[in-house]
Amino acid sequence: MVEPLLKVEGVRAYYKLGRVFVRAVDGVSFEVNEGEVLGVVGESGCGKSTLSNVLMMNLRKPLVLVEGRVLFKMGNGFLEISSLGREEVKKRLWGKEMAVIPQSAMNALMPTIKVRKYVEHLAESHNIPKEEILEKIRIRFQEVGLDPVWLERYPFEFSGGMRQRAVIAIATLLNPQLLIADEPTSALDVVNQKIFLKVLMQMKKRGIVKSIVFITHDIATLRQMADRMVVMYAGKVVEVSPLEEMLRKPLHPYTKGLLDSVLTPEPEVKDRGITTIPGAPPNLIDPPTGCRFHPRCTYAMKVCREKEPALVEVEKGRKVACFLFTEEIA
Amino acid sequence: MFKVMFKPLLKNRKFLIGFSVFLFFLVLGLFGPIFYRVDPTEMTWNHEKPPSREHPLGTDTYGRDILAQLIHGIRSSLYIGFLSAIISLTIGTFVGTFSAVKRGVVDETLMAITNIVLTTPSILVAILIASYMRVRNVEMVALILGLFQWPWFARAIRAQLMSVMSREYVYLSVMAGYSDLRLIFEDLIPTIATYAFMSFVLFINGGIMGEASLSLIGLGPTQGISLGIMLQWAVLMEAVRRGLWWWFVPPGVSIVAITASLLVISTAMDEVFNPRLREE
Amino acid sequence: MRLVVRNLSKTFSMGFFSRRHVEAVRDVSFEVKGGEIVSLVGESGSGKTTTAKMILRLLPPTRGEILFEGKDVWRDLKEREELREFRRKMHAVFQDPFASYNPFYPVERTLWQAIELLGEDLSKQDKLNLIKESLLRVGLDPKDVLGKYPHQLSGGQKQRIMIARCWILKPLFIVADEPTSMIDASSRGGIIKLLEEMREENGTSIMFITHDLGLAYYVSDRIFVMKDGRIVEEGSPDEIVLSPKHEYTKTLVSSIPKLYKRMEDLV
Amino acid sequence: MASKQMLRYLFRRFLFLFVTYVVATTVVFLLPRVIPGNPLSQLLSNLSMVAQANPEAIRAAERALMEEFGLGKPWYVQYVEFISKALRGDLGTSITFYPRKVLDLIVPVLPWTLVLLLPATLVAWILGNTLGAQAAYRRNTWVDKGVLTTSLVVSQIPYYWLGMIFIFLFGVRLKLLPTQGAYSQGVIPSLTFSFFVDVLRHYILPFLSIVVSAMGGWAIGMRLMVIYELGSDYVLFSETLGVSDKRIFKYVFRNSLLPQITGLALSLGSILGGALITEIVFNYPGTGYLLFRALTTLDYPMIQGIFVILIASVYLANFLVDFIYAVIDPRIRIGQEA
Repeated sequence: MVEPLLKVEGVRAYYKLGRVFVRAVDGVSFEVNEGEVLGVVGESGCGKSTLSNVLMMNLRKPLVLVEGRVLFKMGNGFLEISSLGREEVKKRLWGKEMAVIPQSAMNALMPTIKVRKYVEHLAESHNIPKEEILEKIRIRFQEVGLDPVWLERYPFEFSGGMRQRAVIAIATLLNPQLLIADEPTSALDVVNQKIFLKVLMQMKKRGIVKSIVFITHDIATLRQMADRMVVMYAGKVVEVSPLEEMLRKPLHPYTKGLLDSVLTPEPEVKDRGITTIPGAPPNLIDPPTGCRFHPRCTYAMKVCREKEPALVEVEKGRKVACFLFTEEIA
Repeated sequence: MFKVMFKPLLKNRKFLIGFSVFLFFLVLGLFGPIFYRVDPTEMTWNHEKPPSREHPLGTDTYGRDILAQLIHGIRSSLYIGFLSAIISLTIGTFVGTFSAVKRGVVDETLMAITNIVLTTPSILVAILIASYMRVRNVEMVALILGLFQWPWFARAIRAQLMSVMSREYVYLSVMAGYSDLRLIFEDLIPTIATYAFMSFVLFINGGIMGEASLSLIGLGPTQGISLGIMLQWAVLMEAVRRGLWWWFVPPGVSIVAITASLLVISTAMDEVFNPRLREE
Repeated sequence: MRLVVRNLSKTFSMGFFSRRHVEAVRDVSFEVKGGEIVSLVGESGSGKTTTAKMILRLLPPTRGEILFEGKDVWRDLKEREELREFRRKMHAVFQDPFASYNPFYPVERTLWQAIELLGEDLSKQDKLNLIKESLLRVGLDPKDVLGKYPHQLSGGQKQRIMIARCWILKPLFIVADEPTSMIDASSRGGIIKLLEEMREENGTSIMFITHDLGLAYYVSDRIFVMKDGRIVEEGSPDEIVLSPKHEYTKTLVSSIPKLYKRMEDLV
Repeated sequence: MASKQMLRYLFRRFLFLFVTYVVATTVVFLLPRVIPGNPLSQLLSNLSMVAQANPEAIRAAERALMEEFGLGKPWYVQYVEFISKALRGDLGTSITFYPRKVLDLIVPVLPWTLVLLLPATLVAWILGNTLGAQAAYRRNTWVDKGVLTTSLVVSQIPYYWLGMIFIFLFGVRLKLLPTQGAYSQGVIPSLTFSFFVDVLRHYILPFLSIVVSAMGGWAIGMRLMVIYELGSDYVLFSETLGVSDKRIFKYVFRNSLLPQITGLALSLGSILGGALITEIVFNYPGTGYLLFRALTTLDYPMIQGIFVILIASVYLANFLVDFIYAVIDPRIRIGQEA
């Protein structure tokens, strides 16, 4: 059955700015299962990028872990990576067990050395023989559709799409189990976006990476590849659902609002029309009481203003944090 | 608008320290002569005396009071600094703005000139010019120094303006029927104001340093007194090797204190206004 | 015809000693009727924004003509008053809501500019009322907006104020340069609706400049697809999206991720 | 290694510096002729006023001056003569040391300036950059704050004033080191060990005053560059890949150093200016000292000659720095704007 690879349990990660806290990730729990593509979706400023740092335990001040645990499967058990220091996690997991494809792959490669040199340095940092890794990167480059002669070039000689592919090849070089992609396609044109998605899915199909967490605001992109979706709003997870079921019947009003605002060139979209969620995401220094979505929610009830809804399983494999569902059950 | 600009500065400790030190010297230069009424050129029989009650900072070879010289020296050094800074700022703003607005051949020509002046060792050319002038008043020295400081500022202003002018709010002002002049005053100048102010501070710095260098080799103002001229006299009279520390230490300390405080001011402003340096 | 563009070209020259020429726009021609919504679709570097700037009289073309209401935008507007008239009738909403506001002024400056451009003899109070009305019209509470500086408002709010500016002017033509690409998806629909209402109420023609074929498909009467400075295909949204002819349009349509269909060739 | 793009870049730089040099020498030529009050004719009348001393020598100097500056001929003839002479290495005849040639006087003093200036500049650059990078790496620790504060003050100390302080402290008070000259008076330069030691002892104070006060500026600049670089995408990506901190720091150091190289080229002029004045304070027999004597005696041919050479060496050094930059930065070597 499905085994979790990474577990996030009640994590609160805040940015400490002087005396106030920005509650970017505020009480979040979910799992990343082995062999799945998990989509994380939400608008800007809802805490998705912070979440990617939390998954890696890449915490640098002013970002601090206030509460909760992050567990990563190592061998037969789980390693509580949130109890380790950043240096420790870096040494034991980064690159080898988990890797990131960053938002701006354009400038992600060290600009003034050749790509081959960079790969050699990577090997050196992980105490892997150079020859072995060079052999591997040559194959990996071919797999992502780059001629290995490009290893002898500098990153600035690559085009945007090629750079993005080189970044995938390097990020997956040590066969990390978990790959976190944080808005990786936003700087690419649509043709290169598609190539990128193909390459990414091949990495998973070939078993080079086990699971992928794909963080984006673009539901249409996630729709192409995600198995399950995590919907974030104002630092909270409001819904976790398998993709198809979420598309067919979104539970949380925010999820519905997001889906109804997607604009793709399809006749169905034209027939459906486009809706707007009134208002704007709240300031995370002083978020609304109760359900954080209630000021923008058309279904808001009295209880929504007063109590915070918990994330509860309402159907098999579907969780939602909304009183429209939980009050009935309770 | 200025409230938005300066409020965060007043919270920055570096800025406050730098500003206080500079203010101290500014006040000393401006009002010192009113309170310390000793003629810096008056010769007495007290030759080369160390600091005493009568002469708080001692006297030089001709028995002239060092403190009086210092106060007057600070005054004219600051004056030269300000004047040369205004000259540099004016030339730099003019060249940078003209380049950015006119583009094309005008831009390329102006930038070629700017690069030539930038690569030219300015202090050497200043020495050369000054050497041909038999009489040099304070203003001429400021002019010589101001003539060569502007290139990096002009380049920065040009780059900033070019980036501002492709920003949407400038288009929107154009589309609201603004004249070029109004556009410059309402949209362009405020954008470059903080940078210009920081540069102005560094220009003063350069002017004071430049004056000291010129004066030390005997090419400073031919009349009056400045911090550089004090140092020149000290060198000529071998004050250093004869151990007359009260003669050459105060002007040097003043130069360093004034210029360092100005540098601290501009560094602090950079920290406050430059988003890449902000510590969140 | 409200807008006629004929053989429009723009070449940028760079370098002093060795001149390089970049042809950003090559021989572009199209027409826009009164009350029509069209879209100029292309990737970055396709020349769509350059085209928009030339139409808005912000960037002089190298060749070709732009006729707005029968007058050549670059040759016929000699008098100051003629130019102001043009600015009133042809307006724009830009992509970046942050760059659309000078950070040194409160956001309503952009509305005062519009009122000034209008040139009507109103009392200060009337003008203020007009500003408030325009804000209400675009769904903003004047209390939340007036006196605020750009960094204090969200992207969606700022974009709405831009439309309030257009509402004050009631132009015949609006160039909307990626008006929704930098704001959250959840507020995109509102902006589009407001622009559509401008057309319903005043017969305004709107030209969307966008890389987002989804947006173009949704809002337009006609779509022009641009690539490398040329218009490679033109047609109704259904023609472009459902039966593209040009090779580029085909690749473009097939590469865009859809919501109701999963790409088959991905895995 | 040397690609076509790199050669093209170097050729462009060379051309630019050459044009700049022509402009600069033209300015050197024009200055005495356009400055109000015509300093040259004034010098002539000064000479004739004090002519009672040695009328013969004065007249010779007067002739030399007329000859040197080609006074009386149309300006363009003067200009062509000036340029063609300069190209032949003829910088004219000194007035003070008449009839010795200017070039013959400059050549023996140049090595002293080079020996002082080059090592001091390089050492200051290397130390300053290392210090600045270390400070940035430990941002907001007391190391950083200490380095920054000290650098802010030290960078504003004129070389020559620091020299004065050093002379006073180490020479006059502590009597550790000699206070002036390049070697002890009365000693005849020779290739012996004792002479070498003597020169070294004289060298320390002027060298240190330049190194210490020049270091601060580099440290400040480098600190800023490293802070910028530490936030860049490639650093963040390398971290998440588990690249070692040591390696990442090397990356950052290398990339931050590139703008500092350009900075070195741009500040060569002012470093030279400062060093010349430092020579004067130390009575160090270099170009600065020669220039100082020429200035006090209004020896215009000598002044002109010194400047033609100094400016040329600044541009030459500039070109060298450009060359090094092109070798180090692949973006220039391969032909992409940095």
